[in-house]
Amino acid sequence: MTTAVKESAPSAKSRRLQMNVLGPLIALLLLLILGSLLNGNFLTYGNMANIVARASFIGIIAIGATFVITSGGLDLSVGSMAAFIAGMMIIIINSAVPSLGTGWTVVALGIIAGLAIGALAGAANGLLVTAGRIEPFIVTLGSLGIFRALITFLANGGTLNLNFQAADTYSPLYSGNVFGIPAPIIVFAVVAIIAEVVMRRTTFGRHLSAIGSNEQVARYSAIKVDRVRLMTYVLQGFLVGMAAVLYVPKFGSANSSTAVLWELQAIAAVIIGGTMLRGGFGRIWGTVVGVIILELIGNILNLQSFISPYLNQAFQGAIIIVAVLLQRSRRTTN
Amino acid sequence: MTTAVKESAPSAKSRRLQMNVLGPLIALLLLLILGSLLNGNFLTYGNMANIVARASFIGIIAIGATFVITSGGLDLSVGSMAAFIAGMMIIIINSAVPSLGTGWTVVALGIIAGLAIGALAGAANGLLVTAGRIEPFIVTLGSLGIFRALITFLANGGTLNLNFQAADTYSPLYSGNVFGIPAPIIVFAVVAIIAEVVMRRTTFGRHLSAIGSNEQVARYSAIKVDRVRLMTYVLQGFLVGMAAVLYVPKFGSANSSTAVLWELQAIAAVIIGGTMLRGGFGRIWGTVVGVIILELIGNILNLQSFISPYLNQAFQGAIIIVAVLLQRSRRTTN
Amino acid sequence: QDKTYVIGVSVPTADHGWTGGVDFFAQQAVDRLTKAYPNLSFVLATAPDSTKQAADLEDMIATRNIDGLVILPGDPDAMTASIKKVKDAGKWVTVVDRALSQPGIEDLYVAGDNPGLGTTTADYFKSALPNGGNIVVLRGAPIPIDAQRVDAFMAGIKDTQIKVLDTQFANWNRDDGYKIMQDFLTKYPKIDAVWAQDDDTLVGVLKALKEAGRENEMWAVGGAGMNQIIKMVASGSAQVPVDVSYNPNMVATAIDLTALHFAANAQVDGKLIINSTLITKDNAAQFDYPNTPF
Amino acid sequence: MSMGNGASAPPILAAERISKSFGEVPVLFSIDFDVRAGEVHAIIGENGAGKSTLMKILSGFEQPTSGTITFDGKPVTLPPNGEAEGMGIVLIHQEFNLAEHLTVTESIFLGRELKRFGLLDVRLMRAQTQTLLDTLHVPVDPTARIATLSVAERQMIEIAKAISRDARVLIMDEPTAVLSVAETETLFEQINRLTERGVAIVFISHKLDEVMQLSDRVTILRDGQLIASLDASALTPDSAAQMMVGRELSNLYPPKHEPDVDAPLVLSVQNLQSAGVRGVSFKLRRGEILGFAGLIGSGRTAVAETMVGLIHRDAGELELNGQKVHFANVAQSLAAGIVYMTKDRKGKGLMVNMGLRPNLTLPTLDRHLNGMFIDSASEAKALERATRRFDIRARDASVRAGQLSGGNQQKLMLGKTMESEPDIIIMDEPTRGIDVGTKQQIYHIVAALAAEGKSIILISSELQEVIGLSHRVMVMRNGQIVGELEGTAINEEQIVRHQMGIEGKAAA
Ligand SMILES: Nc1ncnc2c1ncn2[C@@H]1O[C@H](COP(=O)(O)OP(=O)(O)OP(=O)(O)O)[C@@H](O)[C@H]1O
Ligand SMILES: Nc1ncnc2c1ncn2[C@@H]1O[C@H](COP(=O)(O)OP(=O)(O)OP(=O)(O)O)[C@@H](O)[C@H]1O
Ligand SMILES: [Mg+2]
Ligand SMILES: [Mg+2]
Repeated sequence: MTTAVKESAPSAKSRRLQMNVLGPLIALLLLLILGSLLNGNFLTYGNMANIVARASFIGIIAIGATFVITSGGLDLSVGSMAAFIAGMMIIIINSAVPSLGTGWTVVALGIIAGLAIGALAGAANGLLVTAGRIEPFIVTLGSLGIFRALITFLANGGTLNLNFQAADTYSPLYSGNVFGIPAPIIVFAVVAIIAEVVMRRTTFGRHLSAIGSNEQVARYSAIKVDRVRLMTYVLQGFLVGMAAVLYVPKFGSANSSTAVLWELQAIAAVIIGGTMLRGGFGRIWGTVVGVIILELIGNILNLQSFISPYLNQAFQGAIIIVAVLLQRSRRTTN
Repeated sequence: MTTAVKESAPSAKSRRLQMNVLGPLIALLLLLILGSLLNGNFLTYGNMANIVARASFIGIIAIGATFVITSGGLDLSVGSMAAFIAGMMIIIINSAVPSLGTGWTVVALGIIAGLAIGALAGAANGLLVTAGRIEPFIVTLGSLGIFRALITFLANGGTLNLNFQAADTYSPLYSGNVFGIPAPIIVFAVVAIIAEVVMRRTTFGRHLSAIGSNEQVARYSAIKVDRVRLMTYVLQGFLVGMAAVLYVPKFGSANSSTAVLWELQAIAAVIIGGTMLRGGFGRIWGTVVGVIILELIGNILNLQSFISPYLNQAFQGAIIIVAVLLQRSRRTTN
Repeated sequence: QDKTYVIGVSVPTADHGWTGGVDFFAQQAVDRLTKAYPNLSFVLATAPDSTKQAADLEDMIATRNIDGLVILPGDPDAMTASIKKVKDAGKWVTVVDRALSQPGIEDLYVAGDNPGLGTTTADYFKSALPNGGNIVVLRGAPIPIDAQRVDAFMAGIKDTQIKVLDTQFANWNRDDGYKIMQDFLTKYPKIDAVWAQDDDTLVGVLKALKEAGRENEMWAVGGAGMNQIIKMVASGSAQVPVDVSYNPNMVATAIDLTALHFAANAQVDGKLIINSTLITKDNAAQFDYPNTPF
Repeated sequence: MSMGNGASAPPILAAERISKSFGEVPVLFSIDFDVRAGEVHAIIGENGAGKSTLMKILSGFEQPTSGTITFDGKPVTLPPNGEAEGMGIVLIHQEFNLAEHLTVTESIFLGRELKRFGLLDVRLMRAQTQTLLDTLHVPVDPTARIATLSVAERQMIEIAKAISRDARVLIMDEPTAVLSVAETETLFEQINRLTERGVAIVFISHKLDEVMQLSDRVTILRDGQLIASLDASALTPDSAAQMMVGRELSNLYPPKHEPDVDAPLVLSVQNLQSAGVRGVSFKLRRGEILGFAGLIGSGRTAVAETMVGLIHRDAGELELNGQKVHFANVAQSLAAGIVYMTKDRKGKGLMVNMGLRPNLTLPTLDRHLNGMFIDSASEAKALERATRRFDIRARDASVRAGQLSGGNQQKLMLGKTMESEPDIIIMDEPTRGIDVGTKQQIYHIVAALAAEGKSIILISSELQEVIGLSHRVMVMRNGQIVGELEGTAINEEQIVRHQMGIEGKAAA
């Protein structure tokens, strides 16, 4: 019997795996084909670079979201948190310019501040969830409102603009290239690779899915559930900070409309990528694919001319559903 | 042993129950006290009536959401669905005016259409979730985009306005009174009472929590899981339709900015009310309290002038968190 | 002068640059006038959508006993009924910028000129592209004021050689302006001019042009009069030759006039149209409000 | 023992040449089986033999790959998902089938709620539940939520649920695995009542003496093959055991080596108090096996969970090798060398939808780190070791824990517990749902561990096991220790008398 087992199992298993792994990739491929049919410039390096560079903001945030969601949590506050952090960075940099000048020191200060504030904001969310024992949905819905209000308040309803010279020093971090690869793409890639390793090869990653799959079992298995949970939110906050660090040099500004609804895009990307919203299973590379899929949809809609722009959102919605439908067989098995 | 159990269990249970039941009510009470301290007119019948009447839109939708969430589902599309339905109703009524005139028949037609379209839209969501086996989050995030795009398309990027005479016929349904009680409040109350009964006293309600608590168990108990799931989405759609039926006479128009983000408010209300986002336990009266709490917050912020309006969202966020924090002890045990 | 009056001010939440400006100028005016007129007090409320804005009006009547209302309706059609209620309650009503769907409700209408913005811009495009050219249009959000502007613009350039290659919604937002412009640049090898309709969107457009290194191939026009853009115009930028005023401080004007009505019961009723004028290098100075966040 | 009247009657439910494969994995090979009105037909077999699968097929929860099922002599295709209850075929699943958020009443009537004027008749259902619970002597409140019940209490609810259906065929898959003597007795009373009414009972258990006591006929499965189906009278526990495992079974329990009295104390507990524990004190020596007997809800689990920091400790002292210790969480107790193996396999023991490897190494991942990264190779080795040591039978290493047979899940959990090489092991119902063969292995492992100087606390409701292994036995009642037995005093009668409170310190 055991032998029979050994032969058969892989095939069955691999069948399940295939759809699950291929799902997002197929969706990606189909979109690439569609795009190239629609427009000759679609597959150009320039366009691809544009897409991935844009994806980097939500991408980095979505990577954080993958950790949070895998452990069974949720963070709706990432969008307004990003706006808030960007605003704080601008205020800090501007106010430091007189003393520190407009060189790299002041920018570095801003960056460090951004990452730190992000981690702190994340910790606040995390503590309310773990120590406060409140549904993550509620905690982060609440902090969503709080961060959004704070940026509006800081910007006095208007827009915070980065000191122009400081902006010049800073801007390469967004618009610069290394060997022709845009800076944000490089940052995105590095974050993604590290995250993938953390998720698959570290105790932290393993504990995440354990907690997400059955918190009690995790507790009985000597895992410090609350601490791990907290960590995921801190990590999420830190990565939101990193996204803000890339965002500020883009326009050198932040206002109350900055990063609105990024949370939904981030979560959508995570799920399109094959991570389970209920927790217990997550994968970073899937999220990366998911984010790029979302950007591709927007890009393709802009490159074609037959669909009324009124209907853009409808096509985005439809394609998101289809992209996940491609993984259906997997969901069925679980 | 009997004694040991008998001693410990009930007391522990009841303590848990108390917080769980009192939580939202305490929050409500505190807000009422705060309001009456801030402004003498707060506790007037007029102001209270305003608040509850307003709450009726989101309230009726949130009642639907309570069913969906209790069964372990989620519907993010309710806001744009409401906008879409409102738009369709206006189109249908306006186009029927020439043939049917501007009397009650045409309004009735519009109302029936609204409810029917709602049920159908809900069914579409439900089928994708059950037959399509796609995460509700993704399905309804997708249909959110689709409905939003459709209303934009129908309104041609502008606004759909209800025929004025028809509007006059229709408007009493929102602004009318019965024994001095505003019509929307009556509708809201009736829906709430029926829903409460359905939730507690019918097999449907039972099966909902069973499914939300443990789908496998429900299935093994010969419950038609998919059919019940589908029903919850149809019901949600129907109630969204009912909200639209109240919305149209109040605003007499619909466009792409109608009912934006209502989904978040509805879900927040449900959770503030003590329903568990992961499913398995839901209660309608809690949701009703939750909705009123949300409206109270807005009202109270309007009663004072020391808080910068920029910070409104922050206070809403904070109060939402606190309201749920009051039920903490319950969560702890689960 | 002993009687005191309460004036309610209801404006949309700062959900993009322009509304942000509105909130700022409204706040400023309120602070200034509260000091100036001891017998006037103000109630300021911002609303993200018409349900909340309608609620704000109800609250002002029911709990704040306002005598007058200054409102910039986020969605005029949806707000008409609620504003009519205020009027029917015997309150003074000043409507700002956007026309209600029923005429004659308000006492004073400080009107923004949305079609005017389109027309003025169109006139400039005609003069700047006498023998036509390819342009792309970045719209705002799909709501009526955007439609009014775009329709007027299209009408303005109707029988010219100017060809609109493409149109997309940028939601008066920098990120979207940036993305869409990037894609337009991918899509069209030859673009002569860009109409971004809004200065926030324009900022995104310029960034995209700069990164693509095509900033010298085309010029772009925004709208509203954000001081960052005004400065560029004033400095005679070839890339942003002009701007079209649609200044959020019209709300301040409206509050001022309403205050005058109550404080000095001056004759202020009627309609005051704030024209959307072309801002050029020469007249830029008078549109520059340096120390505002807008 | 029920009336032999069943023997004559025609079969109600029968399986003919039933085979079943999961994917391409065959687990049942052309099985013939039938059960007659009024008889108790027991099925025994090793873990993974296919008992539960066969039962799921006989109640429609699984469809056979080939073969026919006849009901009242007519071939039928049983409806899925428990709809077969409509035909009077009721199954008590081996793994609980209760929803945590529902109350006892709601669970018992789930899917067949009583209605009045189209609305639920809540009062009636609660009343009926109360009577049901009373007949089964289950002291739980009908309105209590399942989540608040102990494992045994849940099992009793499952039984209550099953007998409340008017079944013609009642299939019980290891109902007694988590029950102690008292509940088992109650259950047997009910079974006899039912058989007298002509209900056909299929009964699965690894407790062979029960099987002998209760059943008219016994069917033996091994590796999915039908070995024999014969009258209980023709079997003795030993012969049955042999036919199950297919080999001579030497004595079940290893010889007890005398505990040496002056072995150092490794653990001493004084006046421990917490939810469900009311002032418990005891000592544990190096190399000692200390049994904990007691009725359900007597507080044994609570004691264990309090010791390792899973339940908040209200008062009391813990001394480990003379040092005062306090564990705020399991990580600390594990580091100190004390581990607790839960009896709630599904709820607290294993991640059922994850592989065997992550389950095995979850508490001890840091032992498989290569630098900062998990070394899957060393994990694989660990799994191999555990598989060999505890004889875990999985079709291959890639199956999810939930797909293992009940007993094999238990073995996996045992392996997980031993991974951290603890000095003090608290085992809660360690052989729950394990076949005799494996039991024997586990008993020898436990004895061996003790011999090599580990100390073991053995919580078990299976008296034989406590008696057969323990050097000393603590009997608990009402969250208190009411008796300590040693040497010859360790016998069934003594333990039962204490459990019942007939003897020893009177419990409050
Ligand atoms: N859903 C499933 N998918 C794949 N294999 C399964 C599944 N359920 C059971 N099996 C396999 O079928 C075989 C028989 O399992 P079954 O649960 O019937 O054994 P059992 O006799 O009940 O054992 P135990 O006494 O431990 O309960 C085992 O090898 C098990 O791994
Ligand atoms: N964490 C806890 N909080 C509150 N009460 C508890 C807790 N754990 C156990 N109890 C209660 O303490 C009593 C003892 O339960 P426990 O599970 O320890 O009994 P047991 O001896 O292990 O018997 P069983 O075989 O049912 O586990 C029961 O009434 C149980 O409900
Ligand atoms: Mg079994
Ligand atoms: Mg227990």
